[in-house]
Amino acid sequence: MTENENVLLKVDNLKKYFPIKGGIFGNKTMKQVKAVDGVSFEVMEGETFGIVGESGCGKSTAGRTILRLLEPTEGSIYFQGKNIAELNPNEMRRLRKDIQIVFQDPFASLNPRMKVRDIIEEPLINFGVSDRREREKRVLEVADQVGLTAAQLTRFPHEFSGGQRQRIGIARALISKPKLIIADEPVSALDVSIQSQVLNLMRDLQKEFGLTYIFISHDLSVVKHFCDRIGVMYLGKMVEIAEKHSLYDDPLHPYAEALLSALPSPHPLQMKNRIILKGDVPSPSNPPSGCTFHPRCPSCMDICKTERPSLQVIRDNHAVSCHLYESTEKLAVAAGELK
Amino acid sequence: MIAYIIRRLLHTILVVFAISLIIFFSVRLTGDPVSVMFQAGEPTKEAIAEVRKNLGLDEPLYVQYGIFLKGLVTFDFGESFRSGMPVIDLIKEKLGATLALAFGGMAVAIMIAFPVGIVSAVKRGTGVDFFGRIFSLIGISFPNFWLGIMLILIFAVNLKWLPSSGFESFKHLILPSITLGMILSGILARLVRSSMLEVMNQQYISTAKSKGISDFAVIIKHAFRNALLPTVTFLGLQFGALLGGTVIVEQIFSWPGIGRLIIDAINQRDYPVIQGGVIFLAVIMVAVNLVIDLSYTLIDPRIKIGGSRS
Amino acid sequence: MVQKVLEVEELKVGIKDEDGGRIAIVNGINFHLHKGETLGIVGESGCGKSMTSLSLMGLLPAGVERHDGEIRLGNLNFNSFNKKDWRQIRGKKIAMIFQEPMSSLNPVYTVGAQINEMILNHERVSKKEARNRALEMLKLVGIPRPEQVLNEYPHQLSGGMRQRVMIAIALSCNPEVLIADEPTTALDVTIQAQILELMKKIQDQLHMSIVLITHDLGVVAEMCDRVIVMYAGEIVEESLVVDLFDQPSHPYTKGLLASLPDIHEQKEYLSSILGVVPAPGKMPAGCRFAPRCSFAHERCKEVPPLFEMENGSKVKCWLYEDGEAEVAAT
Amino acid sequence: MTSLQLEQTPQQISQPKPSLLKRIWRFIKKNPAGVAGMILVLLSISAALFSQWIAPFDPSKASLTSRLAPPSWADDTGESVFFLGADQVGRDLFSRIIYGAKISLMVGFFGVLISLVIGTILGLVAGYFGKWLDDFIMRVADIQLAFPFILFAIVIMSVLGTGIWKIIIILGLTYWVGFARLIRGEVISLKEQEYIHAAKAIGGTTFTIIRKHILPNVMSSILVLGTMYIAEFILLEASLTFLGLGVDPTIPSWGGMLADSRNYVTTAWWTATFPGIAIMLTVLGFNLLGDWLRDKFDPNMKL
Amino acid sequence: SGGGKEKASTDSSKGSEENPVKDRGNEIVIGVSGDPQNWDPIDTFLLDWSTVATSVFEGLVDRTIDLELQPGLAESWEYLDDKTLQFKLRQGVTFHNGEPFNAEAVKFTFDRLLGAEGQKGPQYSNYTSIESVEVVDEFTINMKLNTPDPVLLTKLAGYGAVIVPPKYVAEKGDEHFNNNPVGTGPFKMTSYKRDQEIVLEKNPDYWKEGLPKLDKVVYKIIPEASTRLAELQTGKIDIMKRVEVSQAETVKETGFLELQEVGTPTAFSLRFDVAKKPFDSKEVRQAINYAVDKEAIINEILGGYGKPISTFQSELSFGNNPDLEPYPYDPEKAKELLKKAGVKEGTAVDLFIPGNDGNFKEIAQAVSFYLEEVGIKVNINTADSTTLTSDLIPNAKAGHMYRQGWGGWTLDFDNTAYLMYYEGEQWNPSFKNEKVEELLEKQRASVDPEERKAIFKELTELLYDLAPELNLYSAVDIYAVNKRVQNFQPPHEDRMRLEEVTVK
Ligand SMILES: Nc1ncnc2c1ncn2[C@@H]1O[C@H](COP(=O)(O)OP(=O)(O)OP(=O)(O)O)[C@@H](O)[C@H]1O
Ligand SMILES: Nc1ncnc2c1ncn2[C@@H]1O[C@H](COP(=O)(O)OP(=O)(O)OP(=O)(O)O)[C@@H](O)[C@H]1O
Ligand SMILES: [Mg+2]
Ligand SMILES: [Mg+2]
Repeated sequence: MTENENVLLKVDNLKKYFPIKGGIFGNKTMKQVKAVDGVSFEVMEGETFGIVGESGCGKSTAGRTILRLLEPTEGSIYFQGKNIAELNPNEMRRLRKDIQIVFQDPFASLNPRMKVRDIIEEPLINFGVSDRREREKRVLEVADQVGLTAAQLTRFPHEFSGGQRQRIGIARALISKPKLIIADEPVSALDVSIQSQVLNLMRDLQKEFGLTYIFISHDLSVVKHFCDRIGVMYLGKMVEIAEKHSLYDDPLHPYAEALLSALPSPHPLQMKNRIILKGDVPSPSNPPSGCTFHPRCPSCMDICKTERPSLQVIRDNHAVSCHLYESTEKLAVAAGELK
Repeated sequence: MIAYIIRRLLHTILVVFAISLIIFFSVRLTGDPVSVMFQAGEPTKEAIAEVRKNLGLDEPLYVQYGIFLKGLVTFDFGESFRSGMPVIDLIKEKLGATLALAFGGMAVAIMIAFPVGIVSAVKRGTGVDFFGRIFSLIGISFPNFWLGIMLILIFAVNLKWLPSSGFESFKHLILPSITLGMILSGILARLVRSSMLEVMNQQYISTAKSKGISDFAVIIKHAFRNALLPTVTFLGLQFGALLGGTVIVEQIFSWPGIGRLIIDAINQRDYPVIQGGVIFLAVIMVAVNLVIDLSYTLIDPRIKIGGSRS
Repeated sequence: MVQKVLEVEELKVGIKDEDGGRIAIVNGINFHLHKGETLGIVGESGCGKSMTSLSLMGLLPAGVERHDGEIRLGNLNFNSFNKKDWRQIRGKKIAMIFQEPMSSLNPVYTVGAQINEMILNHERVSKKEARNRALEMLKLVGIPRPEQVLNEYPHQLSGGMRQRVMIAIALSCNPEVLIADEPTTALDVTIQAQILELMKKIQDQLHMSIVLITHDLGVVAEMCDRVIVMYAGEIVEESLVVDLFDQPSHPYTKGLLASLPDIHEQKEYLSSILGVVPAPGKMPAGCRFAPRCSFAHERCKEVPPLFEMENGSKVKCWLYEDGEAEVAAT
Repeated sequence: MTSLQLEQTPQQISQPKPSLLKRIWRFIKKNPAGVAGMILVLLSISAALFSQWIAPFDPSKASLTSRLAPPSWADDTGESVFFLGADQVGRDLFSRIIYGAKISLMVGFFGVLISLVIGTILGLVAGYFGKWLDDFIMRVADIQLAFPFILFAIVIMSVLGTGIWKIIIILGLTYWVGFARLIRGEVISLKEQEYIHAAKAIGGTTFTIIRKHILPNVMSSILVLGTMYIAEFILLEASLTFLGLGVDPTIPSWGGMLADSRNYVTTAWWTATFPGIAIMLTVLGFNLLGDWLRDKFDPNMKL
Repeated sequence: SGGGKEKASTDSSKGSEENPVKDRGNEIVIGVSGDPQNWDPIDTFLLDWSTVATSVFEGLVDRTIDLELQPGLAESWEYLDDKTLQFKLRQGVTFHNGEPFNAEAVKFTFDRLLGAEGQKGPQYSNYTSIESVEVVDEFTINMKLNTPDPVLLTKLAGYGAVIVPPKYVAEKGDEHFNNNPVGTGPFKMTSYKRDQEIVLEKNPDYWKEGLPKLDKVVYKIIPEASTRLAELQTGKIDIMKRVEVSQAETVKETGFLELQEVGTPTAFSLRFDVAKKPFDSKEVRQAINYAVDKEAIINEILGGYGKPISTFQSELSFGNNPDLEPYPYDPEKAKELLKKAGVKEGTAVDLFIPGNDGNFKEIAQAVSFYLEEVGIKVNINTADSTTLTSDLIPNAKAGHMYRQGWGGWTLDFDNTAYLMYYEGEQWNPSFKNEKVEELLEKQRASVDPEERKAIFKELTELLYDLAPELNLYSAVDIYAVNKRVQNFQPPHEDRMRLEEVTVK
C-alpha cells in the first residue's frame, strides 16, 4: 500500500473496562472486565479492516466503543484527525452521520414495531433532513441499492427473512452517507447461501460509495474473503495485525496459527495437521498474567508468564505481539506507525 | 455477601426513615385522636385540650417527631393512646395470629395455584388449561369481603362444617385461609403457568426427556424446580403484604391480626399504634425480601448474592 | 454387508394448520445408518433437520407430529411404541446432544446429578456405582479435574466443557446411535476443533453410529462418511462425503458449496443461491428448489424422483433423469 | 453490480383467504378464554355506554314504597316492574346495575390511566437512566408499598375530600408502583437490545429513543397490566366501600351496592347477588382478556 | 314499637330449627362488636367498655336496667350542704382479689381519677366538680364539691367513678390493671385476649345474695355483623349485640332465636351548619323538618326500630319535652316556607354522612329523596366516620348538613345541649343563640330537678322553633338471644346486666 493513503480512523491505546460493582454502597468497583485492553490500529480510507477473534475477546466492545455507544475507559479515537473521544454528546451524535454500524443479529437490531420505511428513514430525521419528500426520495434510493422494493417498505421486520433484514440494517446505516461502517458480524447469523448475498452486496456498496469498513467476524474464511487487513484479537488485546495474505500464508502469533488450523477443512481429503489448543478462553475479568495467551500456548516460554509482550512490526505490514519474535526484532514500533 | 446485606440494611433504614416521616405527618392530617376518645363523654373544649396536653399532642410537631424518632432507634414505638399498652407489645400479641393467617393463605394459594399452574402450562391450549385458568380466576373475581361472607354462609351456617370466626384452633384457620388463598392463587397460578411455559421451552427440558425419564419427573424435577424462582419472589412480596394487608379478611373472620390492629388504630387515630405498626410492617417486608433474595442462592445456584447472575 | 442400525422410511412430520389440515415440515424422507458410521445431514436453516432428528427420539414439540413412515432401530419398530417403550430406548439405545451447550444442562442440578439421572434411569445400579460411572464418563470426555466437576453446577463451566458434559450424559448408557444436532455451532472454532476431535475419538472407542446434523459443510467434510442434503423438508442428495465435495450433483448442493468463501482462492464475489427457503405450507408445486434454481426448466413443475447415479449417490433432480437409473421411492 | 433479484417472502405467495365467518369461528376455537373475556368486557362496556337506553328506570329514583321489592316480571296489574328486584331505598336494581357499569368502568379506566401514566414515566426514567434516579424511584416505590393503602386513602380523602374522583386518584396514586416496576424491568432488558444501540448509532437523542423505540415496545405489557388492574380496581372500589371509604350511596357503583347490602343476603338476596354477579363477570372478563393479551404478546411475562 | 313490614320475605335456610347449643352448661357466650382495649375505667369512654365492665366494676351509685338511680356500693347518701355530699358505704364487700372495699378505696379511686393519671384520660373532665373526697370513717366519706352539679349523682353511676382496688392498682401498676381489671362486680374477669374474647367468671363472694346465677360469661369480639349473626345461627354465641335492621327478619325466622329491642338515649339528627346559606334562615331549617317524612323512614328503613324525636334527645333523656311533637310531614308547608325564604327550586346542598353505616346511607338517600320533592337537591358525601367527627364537623367542613348521633350518657339534656349549642364547643361549629346559652347556664346552676325541668321545657321549645337540626329518630338497639337464655333484658345504654340471667 502506498504512503499517501489517507488514514480515516486511528485508534490509540483504546481501553474499555466494565466495572463489577460491589461494596456497601454498591459504588465500589470490585473487579473489572477488561473487555478491550489497550488496542491500537489504523484504518485507511476505502479499505476493509477485519477484526477476528473468539467469542468474548472484545470485538464488539471495540466496535461499539469506537462509535461511543460505549464510553471508552481510556485512549483516543481519531476520525479524520479529530479525537472523537473528546466530543460532547451532541457533537458525537452529529458525527454518527459519518460512522455507522451494522449489527450481528438481524432479528434483534430492528425495532419490531416500526415499519421498514420508518426504520430506514430514521437517521435522516435525526440528522436534520426536514424535507419529507427529500427523505422519501433518499429512502427509495437506498432501498433500491440494497435490493428492497418499494412495496416491501411498508412491512414490518418480522415479515422478512434474515438476509433481507440484514439488508434493511445496511440500508439504515447507508442512508446518512457515512464514510465508515462498522460491521459487527453482519453475516454470522445467516446461512451460507444468504451470507454470500450479503457479502456481495456490501462489496458492491463499498465500490460504489468508496466506503471504509471495519469488519468484525469470528469466521476466518469470511474475513479472508472480505478484508484487506486483519487484526487478530485475544482477550481484549490485538495480538497480530497484518495484511491478509501475509497473515493467512504465514501467521506469526501461535494463537493466530492455532485459529487458522482449527478451521474445518473445506474438503474431506484435505486433512491437515491440527493444532488443538488446550483449555478455554480465560475470563476477561481475571486475565492470566504476562501474555494472556500463555496458559494455552503450545510454545509458551518462561518470560510469557510474567511479561506482557508489545505489538511490534516484524515485516512489512505485519505486526505481532509475542515474545517469540522479540529476540529477532528489537524494534518496537507503535502500531500507529504501522503501514 | 456481608457487604450486600449491610447495603440492604442501609437501604432499609433509609426507607424506614422516610416512612416514619411521611406516616408521622400524614396521620396528623387525618383528624384528631382526642375527640375520638370521647365516644359518649363530655368533651368540652377544656377537657379536650387537657387530654391533648397530657398526650403530648400540644407540642410543636417537630418536637413530637423528634421524640418519636428517638423512641424508634430503641424500638420503642411509644404507647397506644387507646389501650395504654406499649405498641411493641400489641404487635407481639398479634404476631402469632397474623403469621398463622399469612402462612395459611399462602398454603391454600400454593395448593391451588401450583397444580393448576403446572397442569395449565403442560396442557397449554387444551380444555384443562381453559378450566384451570377460569377456576383460578374465580378467586380474584370477587371482592374479598364477599367471598368471606359467602364462605361463612355456606360452610359455617348451612353446612355447619367449620367455625365462622375466631382464632382458636386449626379449624378456625381454614375459612380465612381459603378466602385469602383464593385471591392469591389467581395471580400465583398465572405466574406459575407463565414461568412453566418459559421453562418448558428450554433446551434442558429436551435433554431431560432425551434421557428417557418419566414425564412427571421432567415436569416436576426439571421444569418446576426452575420455574420456582419467580414464584418465590412473588410469594415473598406477597408475604409482606399479607402481614398487613389482610384487614378485610381479619375483620370478617374476627381474626386478631396486625392488619386489624392498624386499621382500628387508624379509625381511632391512635397515632403511636399506626406509626409503630406501619414501620414494623415496612421492616418485615424488607426483611422478608432480603431473606428471599438470600434464599435464591439455594434455589438457583447461578445466583450469587451481591453480584449478578453469571 | 455392513449392518444397518437405523432405518427411516417415508418419514413425514407435520403440523396442523388452522383448518385441521396438515402442513408438512418433513416430507417423506428415507435414509439409513450403518453401524459405526457417521451420517451427516446438512441443509439451510428451517429445512427440517432438527425435526427429523427429534422424531427419531420421539421428542417432537407439541403441535408437531410424525404422521407417516417407519423408523426401525435394529429390530425395534418405533411405530409400535407406547410412552414407556420410548422412555426405555431414549438414552439407552439412542441418545442426543443439542446445539446450545449453554442451555442444554439444567442449571439447578450438579453435573454429577445430571449424569447419574441418566444412568439410574436405565440401569439397575447403586448410587455409588452410578457415581463411579459418571466419573468415568467425565474422564472419557476429557474433562480436567473430573471429581470436582461432578459436584459443580453447569454455570461454573465454559461452553466447551458443558458440551463435553452433554456428550458424557449421552454416552453414559452406551447407546447404539448418537444424534448430534449442531453440536458445535455455538462454539468457537478452537473449541469446535476440540469437540470434533473428541467425538471422533469416542466413536472409534465405542463403535457408535452418529447422525451429525449441521449446516457447516466444513464440519461435514471433517466428520462424516456419508451425507444427506436436505432442502425444504426433503432429501435432495445423498452421497459419500468425498463424492459430495468432488462432484456435487444437485444444483442446490452445488450452490451451497460455491457460496462458501474459500480460504485458498481469492474471488471478488461469492456466488450465491438467490431467494430463501420457502416456509412450510407455502411450498411450490413440483421441484421445491425450482424457484431458486438457475437450471430450472419445464420439467421441474413435476416432483422429481430420487435418481441413483453411477457412484451410488442419489439426486432428486430432473437433470439426472437421462442415463441414470431411477430409484424407487420406497 | 451483481443482480439483486427480489426475494420471495412467504407472504407473497397468496392463498385464498377463508371466509370471514370461518375465520371468526377459528379464532373462537383457538382462544375460547380470550373470546369469553372479550364478550364479558364488551357487555359491560356497552352497558356503561348505553345505560340511558338500556335501563328501564331512573337509577336514583328512590321510593320507600318499593323498598326491597323482590324480582318479578310483572305485578298484579300486569305492568312490568323491577325485574331484578328493588334495593334498600326502592330503586330498580337492574337499572342501577346497568348504570353501575359506568361507575365501575370509570374507576377502572381512569384509575388505571393515572397509575399507568405515572408508573410508565417513572419506570421509563428509572430503567433507562438507572443509577441514582433508579435507586431513588425504586425507594419511593418501596415506601409507597409499605404505606398502608387504607391509611393512604384516608389521608387523601381528608386532604382532597371524598367522591368517585378521589377514589380514582387514590387508586392511581397507589398502583403506579406496579407499572413502574414492570416497565423498569422491561426497559432494563430492552436497553440492551441491539436496536436500541442501533437507534443511538443513527444519531437518535435520548428522547427519540425512548419515544420511538422503548415506549412502543413496552406498550403490550402496559396494556396487559392495565387490563388486569382494571379488574383489580373494580374490586378495590368495593372493598373501600366495605371499609366505609367508598363513594356516595346515590352513585350506583357495584361495589357500593354489594358492600351496603351484604347484611341483606339472607333476607333480600337479590340486593347483593346481582351486583355481585355483575362484578364477578366483569372482573373475570377483564382478567381473561388480560390473560389472553399476555399470552398473545408474551406468554412468559411475569405478571 | 318494632316489627317492620314483612315484605322482605325470604327463602333462606329455615333448615334446622333445632337449637344448636346443646351442652354449654351454666354459661353464656355473647357476641359483641368491639373491644375497648383498655379496662381501666378512667381511660375509657367507650360503650364497648361498659357492655363488659358493668359486670366487673361497681360505683357508689348504681343505675338499674331501667335507668333509675339506686344505691350501689354506697348504701345511702345525702347533701350535707350545697357542696358536700356524704356517702354511707356498704360493708362486707370485697374486691375480686380479696381486698376489702372501704372508704380508703373510694378515696383512692377519686384521687386517682382527679389526679395526674386520670387527667390523661377522657373521664376526668366529667368529675371536675368534685374538689376532694374525705374519709370520715371506714365506711363513710364526704365528697367536697367546688360547684353545685345537678347531674353529679348520675355521673357517679358512670364509667369513671367505679371503685377500683387501691392495693392492687398500686402494686401491679396501671399497665397491668389495664389488662386485668379487678372490681367488686358480680363477675370477675379471668381472661382477656385482646380483640378476641373476654372471659368473666362468677364472683362467689358477690354482695347481692344468690347472684349472679351464671357461672361464666364469655364475650367474643366479632366486628362484622354478618359474621356475628352466623355465629349466633350456628350456636357459637347465645346473645348477639348490635343486630342490624336488615338482619332482624332472619333472626325472627329462626326458631331458637328471639329478637329483643330496647330504646336507647342515642338520637340521630342531620345537623345544619347554620353559618351556611340557606341554612342561616330559620324558615329554611323548619322547611326541611317539614319536608322529610320521619315516620316513613323509621317504619320503612329502620323496620320500626327507631323512635321519633322532636329535639336532639331521646325520650330517656332528662329534659325531654313530651309535649313537643316532631315536625309533621308536610311538603306543601315546606315548599311554602322555602319560597318565603327565597330558596330557589333546585338549590343544592351538601350532606355528610359516615361511610361505614350502611343503614344510615339508606336514610340519607331517603332524606335526599324527600328534599328533592320540595326542590332541594342533596349531594350526599360519605366520609370516614372518624374524619367526620374529629375533623370535618369541628372545623365546619362538613357541608350544609351532617349526620350526628349523640347519646348524652348522663341521660340528661345538659350534656347534649351544652356541647351542641354552646358557642365554641367542639361539635358546635356555628350555632349561636344568646337565649339558649343563658338557659344552659341557668340549668347548670341548679340542683333542683323541677326547676331544671322547667328550664329545659323552655329550652326545648326554643330549640324546636330554631330547628338547628333535622331530628330523625332515637335509636332502638336490637339484640338477638338464643332461647336457652332466660331473664336477659337488653340494656338501654349498652351496659349489660347479667346477674339475673339464667340458662335453660
Ligand atoms: N455491558 C457489559 N458489562 C460487562 N461486561 C461486558 C459488557 N459487554 C461486554 N462485556 C464483556 O466484555 C467481554 C467482551 O465482549 P464482546 O461482546 O466485546 O466480545 P465479542 O468478541 O464481540 O464476542 P462475540 O463473538 O460473542 O460477540 C466479554 O467477556 C463480555 O462478557
Ligand atoms: N414447534 C414447532 N411448531 C411448528 N413449526 C415448527 C416448530 N418447530 C419448528 N417448526 C418449523 O419446522 C421447520 C423445520 O424446522 P427445524 O427446526 O427442523 O429446522 P432446522 O433445519 O433444524 O433449522 P436450524 O438450522 O435453524 O436449526 C421450520 O420451518 C420451522 O419453522
Ligand atoms: Mg460480538
Ligand atoms: Mg435445528
